[in-house]
Amino acid sequence: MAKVLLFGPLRDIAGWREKDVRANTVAELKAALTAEDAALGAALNGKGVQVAIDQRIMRNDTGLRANAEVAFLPPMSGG
Amino acid sequence: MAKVLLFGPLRDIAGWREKDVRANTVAELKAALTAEDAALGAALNGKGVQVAIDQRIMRNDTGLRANAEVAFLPPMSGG
Amino acid sequence: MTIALQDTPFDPGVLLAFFSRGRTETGAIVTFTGIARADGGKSEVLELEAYPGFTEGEIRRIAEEARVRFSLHDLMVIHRVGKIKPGAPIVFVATAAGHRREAFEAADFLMDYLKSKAPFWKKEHGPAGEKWIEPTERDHADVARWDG
Amino acid sequence: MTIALQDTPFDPGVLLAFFSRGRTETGAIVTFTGIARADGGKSEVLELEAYPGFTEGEIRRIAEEARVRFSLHDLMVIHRVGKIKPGAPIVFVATAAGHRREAFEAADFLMDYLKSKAPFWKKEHGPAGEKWIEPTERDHADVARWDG
Repeated sequence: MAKVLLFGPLRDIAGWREKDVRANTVAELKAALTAEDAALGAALNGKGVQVAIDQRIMRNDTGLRANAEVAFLPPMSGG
Repeated sequence: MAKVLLFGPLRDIAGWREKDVRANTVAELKAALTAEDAALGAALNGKGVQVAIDQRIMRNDTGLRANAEVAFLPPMSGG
Repeated sequence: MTIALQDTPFDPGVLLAFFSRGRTETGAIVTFTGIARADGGKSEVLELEAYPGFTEGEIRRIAEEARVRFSLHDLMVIHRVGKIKPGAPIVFVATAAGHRREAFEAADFLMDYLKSKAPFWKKEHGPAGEKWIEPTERDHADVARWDG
Repeated sequence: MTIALQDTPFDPGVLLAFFSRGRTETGAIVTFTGIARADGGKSEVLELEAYPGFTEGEIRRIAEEARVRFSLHDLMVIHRVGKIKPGAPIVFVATAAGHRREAFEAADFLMDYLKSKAPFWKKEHGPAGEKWIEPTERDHADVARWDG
């Protein structure tokens, strides 16, 4: 089980901010979310969306430990 | 009569800060001060010493009104 | 080094008083305060979202880079999150260095990062609804000055 | 626009609190505080002499130039004169502008002027006696950046 966090516009598209999802890799996790909500699935694969696992940006899908925190970060706007 | 003001190192050379001197032009004023104190006279003609009359820097000797304030400003150090 | 997000208003004067107190070995302190312009009452409420922990961590990483690059004695970054009223301060950066050039450049560098690349998501709430904001072209040009 | 010389210590935090209060139409405030470094107790007492009236007038002239050049909303220059203890603030500059680049550049410009060309005469009082100080090469190079 991974804890998924959405930020910025992704949160508005999904209508939620945080959700537990059963997945062993980021790819599995995205597939599960896309099955539920195709618009969210498209947005997660949108330009500039980064993935942080346990608060670290990951370029590759390294697999998820149990209870990993997976955050989808759309392009950051600065403060 | 002009009110003469000395600043920075000039004050230390002269041993005074303010003095009334009888003069109609800056040249006359410098001559009078040089007659009293040759070291001060040399310092007043030193490199970078500017003359302000009534708080305005003057490049030329314009002559002095009665009770003019004549300040000798050695190179400024900044704050 | 102080890096903090906060969801309540702050007074930049109080922060500078705190940052400068007893700092007798520093020659130069520069501060930057960014304010949400009120635009004569026409301005919209700004909402800043951060990723708690991650956002401070990323800011701390850049702050550490600035500390080394500009030989800083100390620095502080305080950033508002949540809904920010027009006219309220959004960000406060302070840098302390031996000489003024380093203090100025470090504050400038930190602000360019914070305004264009820091992990915040920014939304404007107005009468016409809500709108997510991206960095401006000028923000991108500013931050590019520090590369290479 | 506030330009003042003062012969007693000041707290930069109080000045920033004063300068920033109610400033809801300004996007950016930059401050610079210059401190007489204590150098671990080895530092000497600094004495700054000004020409009252003339010195403020010259600073005001440059401040007015900065106001126009950098489209400032407001600015403040507070400068100590007289004997200044090691560790005490010497100068405080604050600039308010619509955007951060103008606020930074104006504060930088004003400080370069104040440190190298402003009408002050500076003396160090130490155990070995007194010494008049002139601007450093770096000060001259800094101020030359703004020409042409």
